[in-house]
Order: sequence, then C-alpha cells, then structure tokens
Amino acid sequence: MARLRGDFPILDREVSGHRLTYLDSGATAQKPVCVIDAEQEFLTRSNAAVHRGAHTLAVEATDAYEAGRAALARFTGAGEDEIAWTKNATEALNVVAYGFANASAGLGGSEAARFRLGPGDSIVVTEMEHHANLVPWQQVAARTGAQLRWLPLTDDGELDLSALDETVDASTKVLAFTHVSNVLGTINDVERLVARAREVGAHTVLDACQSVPHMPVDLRSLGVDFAAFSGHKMLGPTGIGALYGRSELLNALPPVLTGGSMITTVTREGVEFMPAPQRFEAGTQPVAQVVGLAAAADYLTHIGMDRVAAHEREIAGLLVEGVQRIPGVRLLGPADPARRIGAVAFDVAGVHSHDVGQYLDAAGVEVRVGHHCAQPLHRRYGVTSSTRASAAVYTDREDVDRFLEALAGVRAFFGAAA
Amino acid sequence: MARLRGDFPILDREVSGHRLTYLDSGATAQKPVCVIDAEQEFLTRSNAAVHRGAHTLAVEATDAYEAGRAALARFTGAGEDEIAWTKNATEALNVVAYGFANASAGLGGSEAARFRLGPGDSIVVTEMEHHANLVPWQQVAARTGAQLRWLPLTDDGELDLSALDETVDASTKVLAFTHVSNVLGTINDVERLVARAREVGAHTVLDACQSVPHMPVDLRSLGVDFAAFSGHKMLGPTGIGALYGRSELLNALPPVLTGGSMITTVTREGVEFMPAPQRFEAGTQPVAQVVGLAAAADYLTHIGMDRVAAHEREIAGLLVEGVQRIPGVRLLGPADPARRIGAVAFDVAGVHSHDVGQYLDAAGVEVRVGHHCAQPLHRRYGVTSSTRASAAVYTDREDVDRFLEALAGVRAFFGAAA
Amino acid sequence: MSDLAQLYQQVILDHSRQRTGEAALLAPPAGERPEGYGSSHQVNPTCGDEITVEVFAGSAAPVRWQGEGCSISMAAASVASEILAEDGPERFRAAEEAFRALMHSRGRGTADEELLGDAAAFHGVAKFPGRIKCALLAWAAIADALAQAESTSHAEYTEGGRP
Amino acid sequence: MSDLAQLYQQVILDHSRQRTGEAALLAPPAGERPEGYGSSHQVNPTCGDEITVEVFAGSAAPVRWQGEGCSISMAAASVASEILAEDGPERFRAAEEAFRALMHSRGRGTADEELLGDAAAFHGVAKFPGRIKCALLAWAAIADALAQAESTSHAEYTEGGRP
Ligand SMILES: Cc1ncc(COP(=O)(O)O)c(C=O)c1O
Ligand SMILES: Cc1ncc(COP(=O)(O)O)c(C=O)c1O
Repeated sequence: MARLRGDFPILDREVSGHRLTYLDSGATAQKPVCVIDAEQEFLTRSNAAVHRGAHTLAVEATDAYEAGRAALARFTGAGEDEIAWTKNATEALNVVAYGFANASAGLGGSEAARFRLGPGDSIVVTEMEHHANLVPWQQVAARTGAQLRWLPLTDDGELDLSALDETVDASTKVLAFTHVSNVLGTINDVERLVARAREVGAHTVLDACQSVPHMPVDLRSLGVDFAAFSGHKMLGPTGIGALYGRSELLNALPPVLTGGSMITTVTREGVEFMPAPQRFEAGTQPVAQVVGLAAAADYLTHIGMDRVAAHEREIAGLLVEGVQRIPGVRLLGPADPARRIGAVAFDVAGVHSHDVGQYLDAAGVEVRVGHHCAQPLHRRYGVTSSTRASAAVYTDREDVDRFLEALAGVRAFFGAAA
Repeated sequence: MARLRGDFPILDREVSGHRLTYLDSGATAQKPVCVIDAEQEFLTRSNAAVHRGAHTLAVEATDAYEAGRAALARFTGAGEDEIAWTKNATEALNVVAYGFANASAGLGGSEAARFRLGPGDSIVVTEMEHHANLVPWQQVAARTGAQLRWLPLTDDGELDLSALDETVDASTKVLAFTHVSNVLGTINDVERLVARAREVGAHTVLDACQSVPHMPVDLRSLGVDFAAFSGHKMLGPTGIGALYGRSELLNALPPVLTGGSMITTVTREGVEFMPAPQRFEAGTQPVAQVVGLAAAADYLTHIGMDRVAAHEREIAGLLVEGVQRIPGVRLLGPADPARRIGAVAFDVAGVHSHDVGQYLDAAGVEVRVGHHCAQPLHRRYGVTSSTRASAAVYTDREDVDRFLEALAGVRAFFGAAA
Repeated sequence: MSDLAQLYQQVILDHSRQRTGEAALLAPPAGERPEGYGSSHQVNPTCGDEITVEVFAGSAAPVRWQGEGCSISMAAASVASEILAEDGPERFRAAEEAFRALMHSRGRGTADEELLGDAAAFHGVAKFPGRIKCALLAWAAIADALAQAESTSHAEYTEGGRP
Repeated sequence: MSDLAQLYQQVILDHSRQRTGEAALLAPPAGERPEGYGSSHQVNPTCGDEITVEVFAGSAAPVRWQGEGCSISMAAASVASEILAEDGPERFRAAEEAFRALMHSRGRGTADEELLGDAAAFHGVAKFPGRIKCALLAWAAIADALAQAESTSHAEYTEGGRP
C-alpha cells in the first residue's frame, strides 16, 4: 500500500514547512493521477453533450458517460438503471425526500401513491445523521404533517436499537439512516434495520457516503430501497454523486429537477417523463466528472476493496489507540476498530476544536474541526464541536505518528494541561 | 481570433477522416487549455472541502472557490452574494421554481410570502423556452393552481409582443423567458419584458444560458430578478452552473436542497438557514469546477466580450446567408445577424434532421439534431425536429465553409432533391 | 464502401420513401375495437422519433402505421411491416429477435438474409450506436401491438395471416 | 516568532481563560426589559461558534455575555467587553471600526495600539483568513446589542458610561 502514495500528486506538497499530513479524507479525498488524467483525456478528445447528439463526439461522450454508470453500478452492486447521477450525495438524498414530498402533493400518479406521506405517518432518522440525511426529512415532515422520530445513540457511539420496534412501527413510511457515521466512524447494522423496516413496510434510505469509499458495499444484497454516495469522498471528482434506487421504486418516484433530457414529450398542456435513471438527470450532466469517478472506482477495484478496508482498519486502530493514550483527549465513537472506519473524532478537554485544528495545521496536519454537519450528534455527547482525523487508502503510519505527536502538544500550548 | 483555436486541444482531432468541424457549441462548448489546467492545478495543490475546515488546504480551497464566485459576479455584472452555484442552469431554474413552490406550501415564513402562488395567479413563459425554463413552471402551476400563459412567436422567429399587456397582467406573478433562443438564435427584448413585469409587479426569471457565453451581459442593469446560466456552454467545465438573484430576493427565497453547509443551527425540532448564497449550496460543491469556470470567464474577459460577440455575429451572418442559399433548406429564426447569435437552426425539406446530422458527421461536421429541448417551439413551426449549427469564439470561416459544402450535398444523397 | 454508404444502403433509402404499411390509422374508440386489434405508440426520446402502429390479427393487411422520424426508423417500419404482412407473426417474431441481436452486435454480427430479407440491409446500422434505437423503434412498436392483438383475438392468429 | 505564536499571543490566550464580561445572562422577558437593554445572538456557521450578548446602556457593568467557541472568539469577546465597559460606547465604536479594518488587512495593517489596547494583539489573526470571523463575531454581537440598547434608551448613553 505504501507505494500508492505516489499516485496522489498533492501528497508531495508541504504545509507550514512540513510534509502534508492529510487526515481530512472524510470531508473530501485526494485524487490519484489516473482520475485527473481521465477527465483531462475526456476533455481533450471526446467532450460533447450526451444523449442529445448523433455526431461522433456525442456518441463517444455518451458511451463514456454510460460506461461510467456501468462501472459505478458494478462497484456498488447495483443495476445500471438503478444509478442516477446527482451533483453530490446531498442532492441524491434530497431527490428521495422531494420525491416523497412531490408524491404527497399528488404528483406522479397512482404509481407514486406508495410514497405519499401525511399526518399519522412517521419518518425515522437517527441521532447520528449528517444534516444531509436529516434536514430534508425535517422539511418533508413539516410539509406533509408526518412525524419525525429519532433512533438514539449509546454512550459509546453506537445506535441504540433497544426500542427499535417501538420507534419503527406500523406508522413508519421511511427509515433513513447512515451506513457509517462521519463523526463516530461507527458501522451500523444495516441488516437489522432493513429487516425491521420490511416488517412494517417502511422504505429504507441509506446514506452510504462513508461506506462506499472505505469498504466493499453491495447495495442490492444490503436490501435497502434507496442509497446515496458522493464521488469526491471516494477519490473521484467534486460535482458528482449518485442516487441508488431499486429499479421498481426509482421508476415510480416522481422526478424532482425537471427540464431537458428527462422528458419524452412536452406540450403546452403537460409533460411525460422518461423512465429512471434519466428522469432524474435534467439538463447537462457532469459528464467529465462521471468519467473521472469511473476511473476512481477502477482504481479502488484494482487495489481491492477488501484490502482498502483492511488497511484503513489498521490505521483506525492506530488512531483510536493513539488518541486514547493522550491525557485529556476523549474519543467519540467505538474504540473497537472492527466496528468502525478510520474517521476518528475526539474532544480535547479545555481546548476548542478550532484551536486544536489550528495547532495541528502548524505541524502540517490537516484535520477537520467543528460540528461536521452533525449538530444533534454533538449535542448528544455534550459538546458543540469536535476534532476529526480521517483516513483513506493513502494514509500511512507516518501520517498517524505525525498527527499523534502534534496532538500530544495541544493542551500544553493552550494552557489546558494544568 | 484565428490564433485562439490553438488554445482548444480537441479541435486538433479528426472525425471520419476529416478535420473536426465542431458546430455544436450551443449544446456544450469546448474547453481552452487554461480551463483544463486550472482544474488540474487545483486538484494537485489545494483540493479540500470549502467553508468547512480551518486547515491550510481548506483555506486555500475556500479562497479559490470564493474567488471564482467573485470572477463570475464581475463577468455577469452581479454582486458576489447574488451568485449561487448550481450543477447546471437547469438546477438554477428549478431552484427558483421550487422556491416559489416551497413558499406556496407555507415554507420560508413571511419573508417568502411574496413568492406564494395560487389559483388566480398566472405564470407567463414564451413559446421559445428551452424545457428547462418551461417544465419547472408547468410543475409549479400544476401544484399551486396558478395558470400557465404563453407569449407566442412570429413567423420569423421573434417573440410576438403585440398582446404583451394582456398576457402579462395584474394576475402575473412570474415572467420566465430566455434571453436568447437556443434554437432560433433570437435575442429577446429584455428591457421591454422587464418593464412590463415591473408594471404589474411580476418577478422576472431570465434564462441566460445562450447569452452569457456569447455577448456582454450585465444582469443588474438588465434589471431581472433571477437569472440562470451554465458553465459548460461558456468554455467552462460540466457540473457547474449559476443562479443569479437580486440580493433581497435571494435572501427571501426558501432554499430547495437542504443539508450540510447551508444551515446555521439544526436541532431535533427544526433548522435555521444561512443567508444567500450559502442557503442554496447544500453539501459539497463542485469546487474544482468553479475554479475551471473562473478560468473560462477570465479567458473570455481577456479576449473581450465585445470582440467575442462581434466575431460570432460575423459567423452568424455567414451561416445564415449560406444556409439560405441552399435549395430546400428553410432557416428557423431571424435572418438579420444583428438580431441573433450564431446558433442557426434549419429544416431540410424531405430529409429528417437525424439523417442530416449523420451525413454531416461523415464530413467531420458536428451539428445538433432533434428538438433541442424545445418541443413547443418546433411544433409552432410545423416540424418536430431541426438541425442546428452553433458557433463559439473558436469557430472560424473554414468551419462554416466545410459545413455549407457538406450541407449542400444532403438532399441529393437522400434522394430528396427531385 | 464508406461507413455512410453502409449505413444508408439503397434498400433502406428506398423503403424510407416507399413505405409499406404507412396508412391513416383507424383508431377505433375503446368500445368499438374489433377482435384481434392491438395498437402501440413508441417514442425515441433522444431524437423525438415516434411511431404509432395498429395490428389487426388475422387480417390480410395486418399492419397500419403512422410515424415521424429519420430514414432509418421509417425504413425499419416499412421493412418490419412487410415481414409481418408477408410472412406472418411467427416469422415476424423470429425476425425481430434476429434483428435485435444484429443491432446489438456492435457491427460484428452477420445478417441471416433468408430470415431477415430486406431487413438484412440494416447490418451497417449496428456500427452506429446512436442509430440503433432508430432501427429498433418500429420493431418494438409492431411487436407490442401484435402481442396485444393476439391477446384480444379469439381465433388464434397463425402462420401466414390465416386464422 | 512562528505564525502560530503570532496568532495566539499570550494576551489572547489569557483573555480566553480570564474572560471579562462572561456572566449568566439576565434574559428579561419581552415585557420586562429595562430601558437601555439590548441583546444579540450571533453564530459563525462555519465552526458553530456562538455568542449571546446583553448590553445595558448607562450601567456601570454594561455587558454580559455567554458564548461557546475557540480561544480567538472568546478572547475577542472578553477584550471587546472590556473596551465597552472601560472606554464607553464612542470609543468602542471607533475601536470596532479599527479592529474590523485590521482584520481585513490580510496581515498588512498595523494596529493602533492606543485605540485598541489588548485588541491590538489580534493583528496576527488577519493572516489567517479562516479565523477572521472568529475574531469579529463578538464585536459584531456587542455592536448590535449596543445599537438596540441605545434605541430603547431615553437617557442618551454617552462617553464613559455616564448618562
Ligand atoms: C436556452 C437554454 N436554456 C437552458 C439550457 C439548459 O442548460 P443545462 O443543460 O446546462 O442545464 C440550455 C442548454 O441546454 C439552453 O440552451
Ligand atoms: C455521512 C455523510 N452523509 C452525507 C454527506 C454529504 O455529502 P456531500 O457533501 O458530498 O453531498 C457527507 C459528507 O459531507 C457525509 O459524511
């Protein structure tokens, strides 16, 4: 694994006079040269609008675009027509939520009746959700009158499923939850949640942002109804994400963004939409970014997602252990590296996360600070923010060592280690 | 101008054994090397999540991202907080339409009351709209009960404004229209339309997709309330577009996509949104694409938009004149190059546009065929599709000559020149 | 032969102008549809091509269609109509399957000329991924209308169009 | 001096621990607010820092605040409170303007030490674009609360806190 750092040109740079120690891959990952090259090659050879033209460039571009879809479908265990492109995971989750809202407003015909929500229905989320899989559901609840319910967390950063059967009950129409917490690193028990949702006939919406880049994921065998992930977190470009939906559901969900390339007929009176995935791809799509993302998926496949996961589990173990050894540092999330990924958040007693991050930056160590778009989670653990070191396939022991060495100096510098 | 073709690497390639004659810039433009390089440079030096981190890379990325916003604000005569990033123009137009829909559903509080629509209100569009500025309004009309009205077209491809005062009346809350038709090339009289909208208190929504890349545009002095344009049509990357809104309105419009980076506080009970433009930028944004787009705007500014427009007007003149000289070819849109841009659509008697395009492709000439996402417009002119040759700053006389020469052979080949 | 000439074989150009089966639709109202009637409307959203087909199972003139589209799609409608009218539904279905396989061969398949007749001239289309849908549109519409026609037909519609 | 030491001057670290003005808020209900009362709540959405400030125009202890944030933002609240309490609203406003200009100088401005006092120690912050908002948050909140306080105050609140 050590040799693959050379594939990531940015890792050669310096920060504050030190070797860059990039531990913010949970926010966005760095890109291997093959991803950058794939985009460039596309732009200098085949750039054209897709699904719109009959000319050679348009045909080549369409082929590249659809080959990208096939690559990502393979990578995530989905059917090709089950992957719709979005600009990021947030859009993908909003498309599902607005699909429910649009159905509830009467759009989408009888096909979409299964997505209608109203007073008496409930939507269940967890206390560890990223705002992207939370705020859209709050909004849908507000506009349809459905009730928003929460699955709570245990003190050591796991979902507390002791009251699962009461929370997810016959009223539940949607169970939206993250595969892996972007703060705690916790890997959730998808199987159990899906099983309960099926018992009561609720739709499941999986936030796969932090799983797809870090472990083998097979969406069909997970059995979820919808899922979302982002390109930029899995070594791909910014500007591209994906919505997965079981074919039957994706074809029934009312489209959200409307416009060109997603209609069959537009008259003055009305419109007919294309089947999925096209009905969710209005307007010119991020074509070069799809090409880049496919290169990223191929790169990861070439390494092997099992190896990626094993490597990151090792890094996670080093991070968790190291962080816990430093006095005054409290780990958020499970200590067992088998139950988590290498996104390791912690609280430093007496020092605000922003100051922690600034101090580490002076040592070339780039970590994320703040609420990580998970305010309810932080409130649950009695803090408003935390510091997070997060790994990717290119993270190595030296990164961990540099990070831990710098972290050990934080409290003394800020006069908190009295 | 001739020398700048060298800046576009793709123009060196061959198609069907001929020099590439790319006349599909209206669908998507080719990219100068400075745009490709800017993205690459960003990815290999400063790639990081923006507005989220305190570390050096995050600060550099945020600076680049906001500098991109400033560049596009300058380029379009907008304030910096009046430009919100979207994935394409289609999303931008949907954000406005959903903003109205969300306000009509009671979201956004009293601030948003001005956007509420209901039965008795009207939304006015034109018969030349691209589906992106049409279908979203049909959807809003369907869900709010507002009436959709149409401004018709004259036989020679202009807006027929003879009944403007009756169509846009006191009931009108939205007047959505394109600055330039992507099929006819027609440049509309924005001033007159805005003046009428103001008289009746309607909001104006300008589709600036085909104007911003081809002529100097100053959104503030045009006086429109909202506008949309796409990066990929103005020599920039795919995956990036922009919504312009007058500051006061953009801050009052309810957000559409919700999630991370657009909230100030999320509790279990509810959420508070950031002011514009951030409230419209949920989730990780197309950062590298913003950087590329800024490079494109700088490139165009360096040439000078007046010169770009003059050059393209000359090409438009050659195209219009040439097309009209060929027997059996009917021009759609105005013949006067001063009233149009260099997007020139036409119908070939007895030959379907798809066949026209295929024949031209065999000569290396890449044009767009079909309905160009403007079905009502085509129906107005008694056709279901047309062929369109469209120019950009790199289009030269040789492109025009090669195109016209090939076009002259079409009807004979298909046995239509009886 | 250039790619273009391979795509636009003379047979195709001829069929696109002299169209078998093209005729005003009868479009009987829902209550008045005869036994053995089926119809299908298909659109190619990429280019807007459309076709509406009516099939009359067991009739001597079993297909009528109206369409709007490129020469490939119009010629395909003509050729496919001819096969249904002349060879009957069994052979039509076999030909449809062979035609579909040919189109998806990326230009590497060979046409079974005996089975396909004039439709064999479409083999060049398979090299143009952007045009495959044009060639398939009418086949899909006729197959769909035929399936409906047969489901409403008491008299089994068999070989050669004779019940 | 390293950039880090320039950012975190000892004065700043001290203020972030010994905070002037930090106190439980009185938060009088809407009907019971005294004359000359103003309050403001400000959030820095990038990092979640927040501060709530109460200003009592004309009082000897004119500021109370509660906040949550990094050392820069907490120290800024302490320093700005001290200036308002000790030098009065006029000087506070002048200092606020000078402070804002300093922050936006990209590290090229020089601090007016006489006007700014301890706030001059923040000059290193201007080199860290990511931290400027932290330094400005409390100033903005106090200025806002002060403006409100003055608008509800009959007795003009003048120099040195004496009406
Ligand atoms: C006039 C017009 N409006 C809207 C659009 C949609 O732009 P995009 O596909 O980039 O969203 C286009 C281009 O396709 C256009 O030409
Ligand atoms: C768990 C989780 N969900 C959703 C998101 C949102 O992804 P994006 O910002 O790419 O839309 C993120 C990343 O920020 C995440 O970590």
